[in-house]
Amino acid sequence: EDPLKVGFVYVGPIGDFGWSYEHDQGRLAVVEHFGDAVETSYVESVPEGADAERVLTQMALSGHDLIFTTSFGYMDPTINVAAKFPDVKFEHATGYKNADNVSTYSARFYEGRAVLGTIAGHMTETNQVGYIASFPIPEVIRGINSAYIHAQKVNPDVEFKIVWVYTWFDPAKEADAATALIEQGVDVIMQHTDSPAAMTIAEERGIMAFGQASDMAQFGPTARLSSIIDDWAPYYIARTQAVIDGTWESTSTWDGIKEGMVEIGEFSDRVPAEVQAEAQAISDSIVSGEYHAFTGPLNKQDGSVWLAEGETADDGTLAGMDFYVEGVEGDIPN
Amino acid sequence: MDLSSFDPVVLITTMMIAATPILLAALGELVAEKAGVLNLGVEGMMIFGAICGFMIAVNTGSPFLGFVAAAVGGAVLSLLFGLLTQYLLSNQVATGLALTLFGLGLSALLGQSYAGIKPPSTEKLDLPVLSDLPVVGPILFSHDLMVYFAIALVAGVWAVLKYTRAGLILRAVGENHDAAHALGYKVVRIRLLAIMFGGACAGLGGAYLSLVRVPQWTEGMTAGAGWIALAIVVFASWKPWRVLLGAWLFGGVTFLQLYLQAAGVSIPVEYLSMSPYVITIVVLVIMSADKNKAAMNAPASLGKQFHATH
Amino acid sequence: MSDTGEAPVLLHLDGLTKAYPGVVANDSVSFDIREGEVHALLGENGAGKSTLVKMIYGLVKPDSGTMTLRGQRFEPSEPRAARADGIAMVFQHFSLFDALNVAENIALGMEKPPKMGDLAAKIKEVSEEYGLPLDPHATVGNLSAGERQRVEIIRCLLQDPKLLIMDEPTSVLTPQEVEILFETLRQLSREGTAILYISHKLEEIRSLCDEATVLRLGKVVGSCTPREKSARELAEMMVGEVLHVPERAAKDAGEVVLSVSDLSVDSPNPFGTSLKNVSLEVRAGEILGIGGVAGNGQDELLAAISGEAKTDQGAVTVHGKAVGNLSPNERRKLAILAAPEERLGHAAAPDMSLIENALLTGAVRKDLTKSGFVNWGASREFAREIIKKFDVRTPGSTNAARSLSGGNLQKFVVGREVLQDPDVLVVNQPTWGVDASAAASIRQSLLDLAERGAAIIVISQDLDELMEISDRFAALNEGSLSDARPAVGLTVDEIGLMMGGAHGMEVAHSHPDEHHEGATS
Amino acid sequence: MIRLEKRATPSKQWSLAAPLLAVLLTMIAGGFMFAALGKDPVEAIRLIFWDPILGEFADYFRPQLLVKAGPLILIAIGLSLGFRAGIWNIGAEGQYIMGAIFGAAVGLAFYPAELWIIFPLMVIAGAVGGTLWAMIPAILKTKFNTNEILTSLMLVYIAQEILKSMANGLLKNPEGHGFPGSRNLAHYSASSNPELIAGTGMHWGVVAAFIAVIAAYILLSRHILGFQIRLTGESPRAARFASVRPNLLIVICMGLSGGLAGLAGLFEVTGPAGQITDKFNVGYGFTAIIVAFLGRLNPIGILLAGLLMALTYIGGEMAQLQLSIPAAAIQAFQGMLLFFLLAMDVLTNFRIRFGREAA
Ligand SMILES: Nc1ncnc2c1ncn2[C@@H]1O[C@H](COP(=O)(O)OP(=O)(O)OP(=O)(O)O)[C@@H](O)[C@H]1O
Ligand SMILES: Nc1ncnc2c1ncn2[C@@H]1O[C@H](COP(=O)(O)OP(=O)(O)OP(=O)(O)O)[C@@H](O)[C@H]1O
Ligand SMILES: [Mg+2]
Ligand SMILES: [Mg+2]
Repeated sequence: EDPLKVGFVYVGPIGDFGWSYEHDQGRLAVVEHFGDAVETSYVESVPEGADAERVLTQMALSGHDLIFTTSFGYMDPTINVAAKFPDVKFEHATGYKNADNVSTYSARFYEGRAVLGTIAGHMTETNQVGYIASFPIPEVIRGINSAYIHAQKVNPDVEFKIVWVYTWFDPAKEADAATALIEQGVDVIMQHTDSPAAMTIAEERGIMAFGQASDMAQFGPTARLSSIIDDWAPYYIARTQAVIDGTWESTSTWDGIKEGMVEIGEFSDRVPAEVQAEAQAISDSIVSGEYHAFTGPLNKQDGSVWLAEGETADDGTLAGMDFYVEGVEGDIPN
Repeated sequence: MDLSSFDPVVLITTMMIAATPILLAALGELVAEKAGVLNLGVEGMMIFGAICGFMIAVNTGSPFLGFVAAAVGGAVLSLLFGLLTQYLLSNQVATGLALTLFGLGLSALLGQSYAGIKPPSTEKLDLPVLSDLPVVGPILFSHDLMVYFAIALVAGVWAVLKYTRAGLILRAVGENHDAAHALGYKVVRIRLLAIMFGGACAGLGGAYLSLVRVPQWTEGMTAGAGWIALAIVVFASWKPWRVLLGAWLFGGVTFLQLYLQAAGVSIPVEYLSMSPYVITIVVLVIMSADKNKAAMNAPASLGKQFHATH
Repeated sequence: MSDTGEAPVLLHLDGLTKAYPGVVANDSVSFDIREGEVHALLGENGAGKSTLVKMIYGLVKPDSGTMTLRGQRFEPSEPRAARADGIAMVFQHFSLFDALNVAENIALGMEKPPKMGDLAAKIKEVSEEYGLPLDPHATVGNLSAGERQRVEIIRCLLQDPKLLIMDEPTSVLTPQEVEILFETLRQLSREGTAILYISHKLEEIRSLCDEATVLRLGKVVGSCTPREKSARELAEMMVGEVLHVPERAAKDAGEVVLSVSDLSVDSPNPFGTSLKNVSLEVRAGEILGIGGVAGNGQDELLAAISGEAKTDQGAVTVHGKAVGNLSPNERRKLAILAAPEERLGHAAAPDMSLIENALLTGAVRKDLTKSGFVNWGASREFAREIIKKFDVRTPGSTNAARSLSGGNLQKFVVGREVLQDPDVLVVNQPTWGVDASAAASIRQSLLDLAERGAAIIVISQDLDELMEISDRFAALNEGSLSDARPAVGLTVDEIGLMMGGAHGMEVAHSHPDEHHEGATS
Repeated sequence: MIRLEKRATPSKQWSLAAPLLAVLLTMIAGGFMFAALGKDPVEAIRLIFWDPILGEFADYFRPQLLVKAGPLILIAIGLSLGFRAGIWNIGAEGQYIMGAIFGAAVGLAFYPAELWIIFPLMVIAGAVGGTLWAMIPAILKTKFNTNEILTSLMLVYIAQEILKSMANGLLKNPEGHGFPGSRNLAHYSASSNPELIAGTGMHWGVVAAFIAVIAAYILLSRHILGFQIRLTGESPRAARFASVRPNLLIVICMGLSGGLAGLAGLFEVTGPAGQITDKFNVGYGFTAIIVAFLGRLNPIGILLAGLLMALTYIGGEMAQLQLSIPAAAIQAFQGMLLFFLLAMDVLTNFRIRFGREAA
């Protein structure tokens, strides 16, 4: 019997050691898990838009049964091509448009940010946490809010200093951003960009930081407190299995720590045991479903009420989040 | 906004580090352009240097050998450009662009198994008393050696161009290759050497990114630094010390916009991000508005093909 | 001048041959140059003179043949080797670097230059000793053509050459400057330096040289003692046939066609000369000759009349109409045409075909375009007409301009303008670097044009030429134009003074000579 | 020794044979590279050069070649006019972006009106956007003599920042769940650049590219402006003598190249791409520079070079997909192709002689 053909389309090179790299790790896990039963292929550095549509068509034409399109910008091309190949299953990452043969999936990184924010709130001595942000999109804003809420919960005096670098990956710029933040007095840096440059600077300047996208332990042996890692392998294996079993259906998946899509890196020894325990407790309660990272009472930045006591945010609002919560300073660009 | 925390010392030290890769690359390009060669492949040579340096440093454990390898790698790649433009008389603009494309591809290919590795760290100067001095210490005595090397190279290039016979011949070749040829100078050979020097410097600049600044290997990590280096050469009107100034200015402005953000100044970020480019244009305009001066500084044979007819 | 008869042979050339694709530039050339001798090398354009001296200087390797320098086999592999053996050369086309200063330029031409400071002092000393003063720190781009020539010469002199090669050195000098140069050369010759001298100016050769070797089509066709021959005889040796001297009929000047009044233009080029209050008038049927050393505003004057440089509207009038603000094509419409000095790159585009080069200035008057679209057929016809009427030797009208020899391209450029039937024609250096017979035919065509009633300005550095064809003469000096005087009866000294004398050179050697008459005959 | 001798006129035969030879050499050198990567070189070369044109799914890929080549050709044609005149606009990428932004802004301003005039207005706005952006270096050059290579390049980065700002702000889709990116113009018929022949993906941009090729060909070979452009590039002084106004020519050439780049951006954003996003531009403006040179700045050459480039992209994707050849290897392969094409050009203008070298 022919192996199942599974295709992956990446927006960057698999050597970016960030977003596309992690997706490719997921692909490799599929290869390992299924062996000869599947045949995977990928095309890297595919620009969003027309080129993506062509590559997807190419994959569909050449007999792929399941195709993962791993960037938000592939949303419309995926929908377009899927309409032409009803027998091929498509999986689009981070989007919101589904079809009979198009599923969407995304990770609740904000759950991980809640854990890291808790650690940051405890660890900062200057009460200044730096945040290197990439683009003002809901995912990044969610991360900032979640981290802030939880840091502030354990340390009411905490302040976040946010620098928008408008790039996912530009080591020099990220390093400069880290330096600028340190000079403004932050002693913990969180980042939503992919290079380890900030971690390196943190190590050099003797402050603390969290790994992002990969663990980054080797870049900040003393600076690193923990990390937040994307792990697509469980999902990719499950969806491939579903196609093999004939049980695949169009779904919208938004998985978090529980399903293993968001992984919290090991806590470093530098984090005191009781802080580790508290962070672990948050993680556990999120996994068990007892706790939601956005639980009221929460106000928006302008002071208006967002969530009442005990109320939790609905996924729709979270998916399109375009505001800071109360206490975060500065404006979201635009 | 909190200007009380504004610290010029930090600005200067960061600027010096941020400027080093583009400074090295721009200095190399300056020498090539002084010899009359316009090599738009700086970005490609930088990234190739970045991976060569990274591979060797990782495999030998010696950042020094890494930098040597980066220089050699950059020079070898530039030799390709040199052979095409000097012997096969291909168009310099197109060949330079092709070199960038090729360098990006080749480096990514070579670097496939090097992602996510931490290179051996490059030592910093740490002089017992001097490095701890206030203001002067961080600015003058606490960088890694490449920062000093780059500045020394500026001085070296300046002195060689201005005071030595080699420099005089190089300038002569860039000024009027036919006359230089008539006097018996080997125009093509001299240009090849200048191109290779340019390549070596670009390679060093790239390795500074992958070994010191980031430090890590990732595809496309130069992120446009090579283009900035090209702009700085013109900005500096082909003068080594002004290249230093230009690199610092660019590094400074880039850093300043992040610094202001961190300080909570609310200026639209995307306009801040474009400010280095806007400022570069403004300075270019100011520099070039004085027609006579601009014309006299540009090497007269820049970008022209030389073909000895006898 | 020493008696060279018994002087030992310095350089012996034996059977030197050098072929380029399609031409044998030197064919078995043999002759001797003796120590202290001033040896002329004569020949029409393309005869192989430059090729020969490049071989001696190590720039070109002979295909066969040998050279012997003071009894030793001499095979310079590069100019450096030649220089080391005491050979120095002043190039036909300057080999100078505009952006560098005088001392740097000179250092580049020396094997082991002393330190810059010492060199500067030495330059000052030697240049003054020979009456060719130079400021070692001046930027060469800012120097006049005469001064640039001095840089080349001093560069050679500083090396104590045994053999000094000069390839057409005088085309950019005033008569007084020529005289100073000659005195320098004579002094060198007395000191034992041999000089190999190339020039198309036969009177110069007659006054300076002890021996002459004549080349034609790469072969040595004769040698002589130039003083014993007339210029005409020398020319006929070179060409191998009887020379036609242009003829002109006496005629009356007509009404004023072109008038320039109080014209001042800033040069667009940092190394150029600005025009200062230039005024002139040219009548129908008249040729106004404008002399002067290159770089004194000739290009700028031509540009102001052709329309390349805009001026005050009233500064230039033609038939009473102010045209100062019109573009070149608008002026062409009014029959104001020009032929600039630089053939390749100004008057013609090197890599374009002759057809395209015909279109370049002919579009307006020859109706070669219709509502912006080019009529290539008509352009080809025009190109062919020029080629035919002006005897341009080329395989065809589709050949690129750069593939033509200098003289032939010059004929094409002048022909292109003459055939457009101008009322006003300005030509700059119409016969620059062109051999005697081609020059004669170009001059004749200008005379014929004047005959038909055109007003013509001929700008030239060749005084003999100007005396031969112009009705009136004026000189440009540092952007100012002298009053025009009737050409007939002007003496060389008068002309020299109009041209600005010796340009501040002290005349170190002073015995005015009686040679160098006005015209060739 | 080998030595080069300039031909009196470029060789016609070699100008055709040289590119073929270059492609052949690239196949050989590239084959070695693929073999070194452990991939079947014959298979790889076949996938890159053969399959998109004549392989199993060629019906789909042939029109895709045109779609991919369209913007490259359109931009390269504009650039070639400037390059011929010695005007170095290397900022077409920025002009492409600005064309897309201007055009899209007009379309979005009318949303959701359904008027036939909207698309034509967008086309005009796209051309205007690109032209205006190109006017900045043009005017700086004519007024202040500022090097246009650098200003046009810097303006690319500025345009990219503006694009990010637009995608995240002014032009953001209000119904886009907060994600950056505008409404999809292709989904809204008044502003869409439709597929002209069903199933091919070919849109007005492809038509515009062909028109541009023909117009440029006529301009350069028949029109006096084309002659003036060529003349200025070859010999600026002769051009002034021929009554060309250099500053005007700079403005015209920059304007034309900017306008065509803007049009390319507009056709992409309304058609294949559909929307303004922060990653809308993918380097067409830079690749087009190479296309222009590969085509020897000749319209027909550019057409062929654009198609060849498109072939290496599409074929390269095939090779990635079928043989897992990394994208980097494809990029290096393209670099090789360019090197060989540039190197072989020497045969057109020079004759190679074997024999003694002149000193
Ligand atoms: N570098 C070159 N490459 C190819 N051909 C050349 C080159 N230089 C000169 N020629 C050819 O040699 C021939 C003579 O050129 P040259 O300019 O020396 O002419 P010339 O003999 O001096 O003629 P004229 O007397 O008309 O000036 C021309 O046909 C020209 O095409
Ligand atoms: N590099 C070259 N390639 C091809 N042909 C050449 C080259 N140099 C010279 N020639 C040809 O060799 C012949 C001799 O040229 P040469 O320059 O020696 O003439 P010349 O006597 O100095 O002429 P002129 O009086 O014009 O200076 C000419 O026909 C010329 O075209
Ligand atoms: Mg000649
Ligand atoms: Mg000569």
